[in-house]
Order: sequence, then C-alpha cells, then structure tokens
Amino acid sequence: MSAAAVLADIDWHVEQQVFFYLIATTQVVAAWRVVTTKNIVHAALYLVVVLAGVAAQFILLGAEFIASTQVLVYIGAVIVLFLFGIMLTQARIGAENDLDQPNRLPAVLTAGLLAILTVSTVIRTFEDVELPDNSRTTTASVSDSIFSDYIIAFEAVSVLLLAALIGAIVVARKD
Amino acid sequence: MFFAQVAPDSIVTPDIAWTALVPHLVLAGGAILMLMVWSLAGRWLPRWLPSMVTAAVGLGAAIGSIHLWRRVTDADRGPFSAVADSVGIDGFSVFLTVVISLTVVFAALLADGYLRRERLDGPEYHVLLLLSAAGGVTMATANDLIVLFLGLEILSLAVYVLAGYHNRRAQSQEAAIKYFVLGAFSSAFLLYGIALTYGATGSTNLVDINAYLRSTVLVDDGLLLAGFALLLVGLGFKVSAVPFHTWTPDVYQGSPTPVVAFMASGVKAAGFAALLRVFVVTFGTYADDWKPILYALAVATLLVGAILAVVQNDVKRMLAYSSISHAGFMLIGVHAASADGTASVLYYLAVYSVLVIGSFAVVGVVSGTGDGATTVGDFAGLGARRPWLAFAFTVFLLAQAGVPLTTGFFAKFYAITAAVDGRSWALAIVAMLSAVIAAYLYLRIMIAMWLEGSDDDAPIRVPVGTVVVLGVAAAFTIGFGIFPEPIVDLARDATPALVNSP
Amino acid sequence: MEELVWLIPALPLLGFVLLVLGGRRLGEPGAGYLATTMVAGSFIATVLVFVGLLGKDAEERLFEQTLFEWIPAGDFSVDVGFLADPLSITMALFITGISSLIHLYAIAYMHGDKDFSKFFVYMNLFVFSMLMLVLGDNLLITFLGWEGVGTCSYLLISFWFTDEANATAGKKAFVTNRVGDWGFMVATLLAFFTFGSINYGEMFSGADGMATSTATAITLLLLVGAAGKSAQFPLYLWLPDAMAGPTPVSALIHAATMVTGGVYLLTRVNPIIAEASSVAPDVIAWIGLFTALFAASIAVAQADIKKVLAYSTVSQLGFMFVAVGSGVYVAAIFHMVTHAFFKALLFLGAGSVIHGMDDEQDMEYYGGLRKFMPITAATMVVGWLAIAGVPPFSGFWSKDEILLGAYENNVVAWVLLLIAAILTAFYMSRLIFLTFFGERRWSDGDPEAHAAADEPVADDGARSFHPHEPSPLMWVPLVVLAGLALLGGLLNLPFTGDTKILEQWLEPSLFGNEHIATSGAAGKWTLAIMSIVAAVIGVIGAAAVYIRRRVDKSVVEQPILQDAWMVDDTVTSFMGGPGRKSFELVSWFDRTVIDGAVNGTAAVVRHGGLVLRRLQTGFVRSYAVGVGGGAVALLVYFLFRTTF
Amino acid sequence: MELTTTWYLVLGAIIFAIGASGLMIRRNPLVMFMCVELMLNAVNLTFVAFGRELDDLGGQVSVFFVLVVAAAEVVIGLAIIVAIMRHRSGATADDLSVLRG
Repeated sequence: MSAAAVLADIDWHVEQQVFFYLIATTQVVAAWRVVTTKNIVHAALYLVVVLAGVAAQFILLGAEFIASTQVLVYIGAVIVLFLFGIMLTQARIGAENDLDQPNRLPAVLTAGLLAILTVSTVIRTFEDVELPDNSRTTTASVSDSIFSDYIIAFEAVSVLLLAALIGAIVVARKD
Repeated sequence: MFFAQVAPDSIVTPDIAWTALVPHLVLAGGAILMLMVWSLAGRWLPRWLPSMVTAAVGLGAAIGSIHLWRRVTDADRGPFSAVADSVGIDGFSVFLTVVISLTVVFAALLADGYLRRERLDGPEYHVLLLLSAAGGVTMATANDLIVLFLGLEILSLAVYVLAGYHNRRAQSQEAAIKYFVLGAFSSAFLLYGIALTYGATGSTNLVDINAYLRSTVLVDDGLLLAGFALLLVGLGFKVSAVPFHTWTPDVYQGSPTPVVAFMASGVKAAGFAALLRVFVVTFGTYADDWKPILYALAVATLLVGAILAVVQNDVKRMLAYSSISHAGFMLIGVHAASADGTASVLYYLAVYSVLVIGSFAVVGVVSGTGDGATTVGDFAGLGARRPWLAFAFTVFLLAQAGVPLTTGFFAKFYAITAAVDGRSWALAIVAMLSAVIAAYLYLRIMIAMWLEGSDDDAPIRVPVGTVVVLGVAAAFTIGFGIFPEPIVDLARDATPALVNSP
Repeated sequence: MEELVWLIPALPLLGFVLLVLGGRRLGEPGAGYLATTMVAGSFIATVLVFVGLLGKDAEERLFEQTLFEWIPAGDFSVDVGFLADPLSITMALFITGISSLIHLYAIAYMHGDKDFSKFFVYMNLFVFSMLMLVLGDNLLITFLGWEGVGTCSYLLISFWFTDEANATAGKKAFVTNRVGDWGFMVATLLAFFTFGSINYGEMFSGADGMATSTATAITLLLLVGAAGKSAQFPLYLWLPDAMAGPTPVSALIHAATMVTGGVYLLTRVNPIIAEASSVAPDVIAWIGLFTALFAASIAVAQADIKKVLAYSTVSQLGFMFVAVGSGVYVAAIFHMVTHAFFKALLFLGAGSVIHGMDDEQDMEYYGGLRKFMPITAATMVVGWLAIAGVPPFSGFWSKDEILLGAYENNVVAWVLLLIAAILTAFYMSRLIFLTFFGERRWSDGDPEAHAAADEPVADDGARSFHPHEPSPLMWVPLVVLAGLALLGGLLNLPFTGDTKILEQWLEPSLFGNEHIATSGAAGKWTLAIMSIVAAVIGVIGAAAVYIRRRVDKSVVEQPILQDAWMVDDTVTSFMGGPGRKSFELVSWFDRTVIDGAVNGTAAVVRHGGLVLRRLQTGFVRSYAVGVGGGAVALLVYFLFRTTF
Repeated sequence: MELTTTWYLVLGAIIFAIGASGLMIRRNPLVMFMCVELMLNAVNLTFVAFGRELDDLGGQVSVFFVLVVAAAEVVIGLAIIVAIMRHRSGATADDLSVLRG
C-alpha cells in the first residue's frame, strides 16, 4: 500500500491537528536550538529535525510531491553538504564560543519584532479560516503545472543550476 | 507526436514564442557554447578570445532585441506576453535588456586586460558573466514573481562567485562571503514577500495580480501590505537603498574591479527593472500606500550615500557610496509612480551605467597588479602621468556630479523634474542637496589627479579593451550630454505594460 | 547682421578646440596670439550684431536665434538659442572687448610659463562660457555658461597648482559657487513650473500678473545664485582668495566679467522682480549695501595689493546690487561697464607692478615706483581717479547714478553708500600712494642707482628689486583701458535725455521697469556735489595720513605713522570711533563666523559621515541587523496603513 | 483548537524569525547558512499553506523552485566558505571584517 493510500484513510480533522501541534512544537524547539547551540554539528542535526518536520507538514497539507522532494533535496543533499562543509572547514568539531559577543540585543529585538509583526498579520487576516478540505494534489498535476504554466521558471532553474555548478568549480579552483 | 503518445491527456505545453526569448537564449546559449568549446579546445585558443566572444554575445543579445523593440513600439502590435504569460515583452523590458546586454559587452572588454594582469584569465569569468546577464534579462522581462525570483537568483549566484573571483586576494573573498550571506538573507525576505503576495492575491503572475487588485477591493489588505514591505526589502537590497545598502561599500571595495563595474550597472539595472515592474506597474493601484515609504527610502539613500562618500579615502569605496546616492536619484523616479518617473529611471540607468563602468575602468587600471592601489593618494598626479586617463575619469566624475553638458546632468534633471511634477518639493531639494554634498567627493578625486604631485612613477598599463571602453563611454557621456534627445526619446518610448498573451 | 550672433560664442569655442588639439605644438607665443585673435574676432562679430541692432527701431531690437532643440522634456523643450537684445549685446561688447585686451596682456604676462598654451585654452573656454551666459535665450543656457565660467575660474585660480594656497583657493571658489548654483537651479525649476518654459521671452510675457509669492521666491533664489557668482555677502569669501591665480585672470574673471554675472542675471529678470513683493528688491539692495560697506572697510586694511583690489571689487559689486535693488538697472549696467574698464585697468596695472617687483605683492615693499614705471603709474592714476569718483572720470558718472537711485529709494541707504564711497576713495588713494609715491621701501641693491634716482632709501628691512616698465604688449592694453576709464562716462551723461545714450539703448530690455529719477535738477546737482565731496574727502584723508607721515617724519607726536609696519593700524585708528576694534571685529567676523559657517557646514557633513561610518562595522551580522531592522520598519509602516 | 491555515502561517513566521535572528547573532558562517535554510523552509511552509488555502497549485510549484534555489545557494555558499577556510582555518564571520567604514 502506498503512502498516499495510507494517508487517504486518515481522518484529517483529528490526526492532522495532533500531528501538527506535535511536529510544530518540535520544529520550533529544534529551530531555536539551531540558532543557540554552541556545537556546530548539533546545529546541523537540529536543522535536519526542522527540515524533516517541514516535510511532514507538507504531507499533512497534502503536498506529497513537494514533501518527497523536500526529503530528497534537503535531507539527502543539503544536509550532507553541510556536514562535509563542517568537516572540511572546522579545525575542531565541538563547542565554539561564537555567541559570546556584545550587542545581541538589537538582533534579538529585531527578530522578535519581525516575528510579532508577521505573526500578527497572518493571524489577523486568517483569523478563523478553516483549512479547506480540498483534495490532495497529485504529483502529476504538479508536474503538469511545472511543464506548462511554469515552463520558463523551469528553464530558468536549469540555468540557475548551471550557474551554481560553474560557480562552485570556479570558487574551488586552485590558486 | 511523441509526447502525446506517452501522456495523452496531461501535458499541454504552451506555445513558446522563441522570438521573444532571443536575448535570453543568446546570453545563456552563448555561455553554454563557450563553456563547451573551451573545455574541449581551450588550450588551443588565444587568451584574448573569451572576452571578445563574450562581448560579441552581449552585442548579439542587444541586436537581437531590436526586432522586439520594433514590435512593441509598433502601434498595431504593441507589447505582448509570451510563454504562459510569464514573460512580458514591452518597451520597458526591451530597453533594460539592451542596457544589461551592453553592460556585459563593457564588463567583458574590461575584464580582458584585468584578468590577464591578475593571472586569472580563462573562460569561467565570462561564462558566469553571461549567465548572470541572462538572469538579469530574465528579471527585466519577468511577468511572474517566481520567474523574477529565479532570474534574481541566477544573477546573484553568478555575481557572488564573481565577487570572490580574485581568489588570491583576501578582500575579494571577504566581499564574496558578505555579499553571499546578506544576499541570501535578503532573498529570503523577498521570497517571503512573494509568498505573502501570493497568499493575498492568489497568484504569482503579475498580470493576474494586477487584474485582481484592479477588480477587487480587499477587505483586509494587511497580508498584501506586509508582502509589499518584504518585497521592498529584497529589491531594496539589490538596488542598495538605505538601510539595505550596507553590503555595497564592502563588496565594491573587495570585488575585482570589472565585476564591480557590472554590479553597479547591470545588476542595478535588473534590480530597478524589478522594482519598477512590481511596484509601479503591478501595484500601481496601491501607490498611495507604498509611495511614502519610497519617499523615505529615497531621502535616506540620497543623504546617507552622499554623506558617507565624503568621508572615504578609498576611491572604490567612494564610488560605492556615490552609487548609493545615485540609486537615491533613481528611487525618486520610482517614487513618482508615473510615466515620466519611469522614463527618468530608465534614462538614469542607461546613462549611469556608462558612467560607472567608465569610472571603474579607470580605477581598474590605476589599481595596478593585485588590484590594491585604490586610495585617493594612488590617484595623485594621474593628470601628469596619464593625462588621457585622467581626462576620461574627469569626464565621468563631472557627469556623476551632474555638471551640464554631460549625460549626468540630464539624468539628475529628469529625476528632479519627476519629483517636482509629483509636487514632492522637499524631495527635489534633498536631491539637490545630495548632489551638492557629493560634488565635493568628485572634486576631491579630481584635485588629487590634477593638482597633487606623486612620486610614484610606476607605469600604468592601459589594455586595449579598456581603451575602447573608456573611449566609447567618454564619447557617449559628452556626446549625449550635448545632444540628449535620442536616449531621452528611447527612454520615453520604453513604456511598461502588463498584458495577457493574445 | 544680427544673424551673426552665433559667431560670437563660436569663435572662442573654436579657439578652445584648436588650442586643445594643437596648443602645445603651437607653443609660445603662437597659442596666445591664436587665442587673442579668436576673442578679437568675437568682438568684431559683436560689433556687427550691434550695428545690425542699431539699424532697427528701438522696439524691434530683439533677435532670437535657435540653433537646435536641445532637451525634449514632455510638452516643453529647451533650445540652444541666443538672444541678441540691447542688454546682452552691451554685455557681449565689453566682455569681448576687455577680453581681447587682457588676452593680449597675458601673452606677455605669462611669458615663460611652462603651461603657456594651457592657460589660453582655459581663457578661451572662459570667454565662450561667459558669452553663453549673457547670450543664452533661456535660463538653462545661462546656467550652462554660469557653470562653465565657474569651472574655468576654478581651473584658472588653481593654474599654478604647485602652490598649495592656489589649490585651496580654487577649492573654496568651487564650493562657494556650488551654494550659489543651488539657488539658481531651484529658481530655474520654479520658473519652469510657473511659466511652463524657461525661455526668457516666454517667461516675461507670462510674468505679468503672476503670483507675488512665486515671483518673490524666484527672485530670492536667483539672488542666492547671483550673490554666489558676484561675491556678495556672505558668499564673497572666495573672491579675495581667488587672487591666488595669475593677475590677468583676476582682471578678466574676478573684476570685469564673471563676477558681474549676478548683476546681469538680476537685470535680465527685471520683469519678475517687478512682480515680486517689495521685500525682494529691498533684500537685494541691503545685501549690496552691506557688502559695499563691509568690503570697503576691509580693503582699507589690506597690505597685499591684489587683496585691496579684490575687496574693492566686492564692494563695487555691492554698489551694483544696490542699483538693481533700487530699480535703477541702467545705473547698474553703466557701473558694471565703467567698473570693468577701470578695475581691469587697475588689476593689469597691479600685475605690471607685481611683474616689475619680482612677484612681490606686499605694498610694504613698494613706494616711489612712479619714476620707474611711468606708464603704469599714469594709467593707474587714471584708474584710481575713476574708481574714486572724481569727475570727469567714468566712475564718477556711474556711481553718481547709483547714489541718486539709492537716495530716491531710501535716504539711509544713500548715507551709508556715501560712506562706502568715501572709503573707496580712501583705500584706492592709499594703494596708489603706497605704490607709486612716497619713499622707496625697497632697494635695487645698487647704491649708485639711488643717488641717480635722488630718492630716499629706507635704511633697513628693504629688499632688493629692479622695477621696470613692462613690454609694450603689456602697457598698450593699459593705455587703451585708461582711455576707456577716462571717457566711459560719455556713455550716459545725465545732462539731457539725449546724452543718456545707454539708458535709451537699454530701454527695450527693461520693459519699463527702470526707476526714473524724480529729483529735480537742483536735487541732482546737490547729490552730485555731495558725491564729489565724498571722493575728495577720501582722497584728502588718505593724502593726510600719507603726507603727514612723509613730511613730519621725525615728529614725535605721531610715532605710529613713522613706522611703516603700522600703516594699517594707523589707518584703523584714524578712521575714528571704536575704529580699530570694529575693524578687528570685522576681520574676526570674517575669520570666525563666515569662514566658520562654510567650514561648519562641511564639518557637519563630515561629522555626520564619521558617525554614520561607525555603523558600517564590517561585521556581516550587524549588516544583517540593518537589513532586518529595515524590514521591521517597513512592516510597521505598512501595517499601520492597512485598511483593517 | 480548530486547526486553521493560520497555524501553518504562524509556524512559518516563527521559524522565519528564528532563522533571521540566527543570521543576526551567529558568527559561524556555516551556521549562518543553516539559518538561511531555516528561513527558506519557513517560506516554503507558507507557500504550501497558501496553496492549500487557495486551492491552487502555484504554491507547491513555487516551493519546488525554491528548493532548487536553496540547494544551489548552499552549493555556492559552502564552496566560498571552504575556499576561505583553506587560507584561514577556523575563521568566524567577524574575522572577515577588513572591509568596513
């Protein structure tokens, strides 16, 4: 039985809520730890938690294609890149004292205000709009969309990847 | 039809109007072709060839835009959208496509001598330059916020790498990482802004958004306005509007000089293209909401740029801050939210691109091997050492100061006219104040060049490509400074439009 | 023949181009002669246009020539066009005429300079710009010339740029002028949005019945521009410093032509001033008056011969502003022309003295030079009498007109202006006496020569010089200018309507805005006599100081006067009242407040820059805070604007 | 509490702000990149939530493109970092502040 079929059997109104709150709390805590942990490897691992959480939320929202892409791209590639980056650059892996710097207040204040402003906006706009019960989108419909309405974007992404590829090679070249 | 057999009912690919995409295809295709040719046969090709090919490709993209210009300015046909409405071809986008393509030509010509002097030569720089320009052109023609974002990312990623291209220079690497981190940060804001706008209007397509905003009165526009704010952060960063300008001086100072020339011209043009298309054209109905904040941004940008420029000692840094204050002048045109305002920004961009490329061309050769000699003191006595070089720089500086008989004068003139037309008297006065303050800065460089002596008699080599750039730029600045009409007419005819595909 | 008007600026431009291309190859003196020829040709063209205009009826003496459309800007456009009318042609006549003479003089003066041809490049460019300024048929062309003359002035002041002082002075001129330019620019914009055009003709036909407040604003903004260019208080600062440049430059730019640009501009826009509230002309008049007095009092205390002339120029320009403010435009132009004659003469004469005295400019080292430089002395005496206002020299007639205008406008202004006139006569007499008369305070290092010259020689502190008459190339212009300074009054003799040639000639350009004197003949005569008396008092006062010191050299009761080093202080005390202190105050004011204000503005900008600079820490995270903070600010703003 | 679109949006906003704060506080460039990833993911969440709310595919398609952009950014960013660290091991972002003023 495919994952999609399993998901289709779930009563969304209860399970979705439970899962949402559970995952959301985990995500926020993990994100917080990414920002605050002194161990860079831990930061990367907490990031994995957040990203996996995002993938889970995508599934809850019925966006299975995006969820699987999220897992493939982020957890499969990005995080590995990060870990390689840590290995290649850090002289020692472990605690670092990079939070011991003055003037954290403006940063925290700015971020706090940013959170308050954006959160208040979305709450105000969507106060009591229930999550619509529309059907989950299929991978086919997403790909249809990508290759019709968003064909230019798709082409642009290919150029973007090319640029990234060449860029990485250029940056990595020997002196 | 092969595809029809595989997936009979799913994919309905849109018509691709290849003609509309000629500039994009020429730039990106040129990059790919160049990459292939040089990886296969690079060792047998002369060292000067990449820059020539790049210049030719840039020129080709500009020439390839001519038929589009003919089409959009033809009263019977007019502007159009192509490829599922995600590419908009109008006078505005064609004008900026040409500007960006020509900055590529200049940046490639400048790079030739520079890269060989710094022993960095090879096709990679040029490939990245072309890809970056392709991204810029994508931004200028984008009719969809996602396409616009992707264009911006293509442009930025390539330029991040170019900023750090001088890999033996610590400053260059510092510039790259600063630009990258902050650029990624601001892109995130831009993207969030796109998301909120999408949430508020139900589409990322500018044509649809515009139509929606015209036909619907939002009960609560909080989401949309928050989207405005975040979009403005992202785009303000690209055009280095204060307070999103902080990266500019550091990155300009650290990056290889030909790259800076491209950043200050091509990248800025793409940024303003997006700013104008998104705010003035698409969100025009909400102008009353965003105009005051652009007013504030313009004032801050004009003053901070000019004031900080005055206290600098490094010419590249000075020019960086002065480019911020020039961005302030362009923001005036954006703030005006009128046809004249848009035309003034286009004119300013075209003219300023030439000026700033010329200026950085001079800086690039004076800075010497290692690209490090860029303090004001290093320009002392340039008038005696290389009079023509000093003369060209003087022309560019005078034009940047807005002295009459140069293109810079008309640029400032039209910007201020746009402000006054919109009854923004105070803005016009601040602009003039900023011009007066900044004049001191240009004067300082000129004094160093002409009036101060120097014991440095190391020869300054001016490569052929740079000579060509300087000659063309100076002739442009003076020629169109005396007879501004052709460029003004072009900028006036380059009207933006949002239309559905027929 | 008025179609030739384009030729007037074209010839100096051609000269400029030719000199840029081949000046170095042409070398000395060829480059100088080429430049002079071009300017002289321009003079001839002006005369032809003048004759052409003369041949027409007074009402038709207006010729506009549009070369091409320059700036298309929506429904309006700016043309490159020239306006030949009595006012502009008067200006062009004396500009090209005096320029030719000064170019000729400069060929000899700049002899041996390593940048000989470059000097003439700038000079021709200057003449071209100046002609654009006066001949332009709209504010933008005038502004173009305005900027051009400023730039040339800057280049020429800094000409001997090995000298740090010159470079600094050039900078000061540039910066002060920018302030003035700002006023001009804003006024131009305002005019454009009021009249929908910046063409003089179209502006003036729309001026009738325009809003008083707008007219006042335009006038006052133009006044800022004019004050900057014409070195009026408080923007006069740069002019004394500008004397660092070569003397022909001082004569041409900083006495005869460029500095009169402000007066020309205000005269040109007389229909707008006529519509402005009476505050505007009053402000013009009072600024002029204050400048006239202020600068004259400073001139009294200067030791440097060129500084005296510089402050004198500032003061005389103040007179012209008073004339404009009082509505007697003809007097302003009249004085401008005579002033151009005699002040150019005085500067060139001073240049000739400086040349003869091995570039020494301090009058303390002069004295008794008339025997060694008779032609220079004689011509400068003519200049002195002209500026002092002694009849029948030209200065008397023009200054008298201004005094008459001031009197009919405001008696207090007249009294103050009369005091300025006394001071003028005094300081100019002082200059002449110290330079050409009295004992020699220098030595030629040859005792035999002293005996032969039968002159007392200062015993110590004297320096060694070999004063001599300059080459004919230099003294011929002096003689010509002396003739003009003597006869210039003929242009506008006040006796009958017929002798007021200038007034009749300028009439079409003034649209009846000229204030017509209402005083009767008796009143006029009284005023004229008063002004003669003023001149005489000044001259006698100076002579008294000077002669007493000479005659009663050993008299104990005047020890101060015995001491040559104390001349300025003596003069200061002699001028009475709290005298010395007030002069000190003036100089303190000049040094501290005015200089301070200019430096202060720069300091504020600089300081602001340094403070802002500290925010640019170089740390990515603090830049990110900037971006994030900006985002928060934008969000706060936009969320306050929501419709919810 | 009824689960509404708002909750997804709020979650996105909070993670976005946390990511932004990390960029403004941390000095390790690698952690800064991670924070950018946090922000982008927050936006992705927002996109999908809006897409669901609007019953529109555009949200998900946008996320697809953003994912690619994020990956490309990481590639470039890590390349730059590694290149810098080759010359000065263990440098923090604050050590890269020669250019200032």
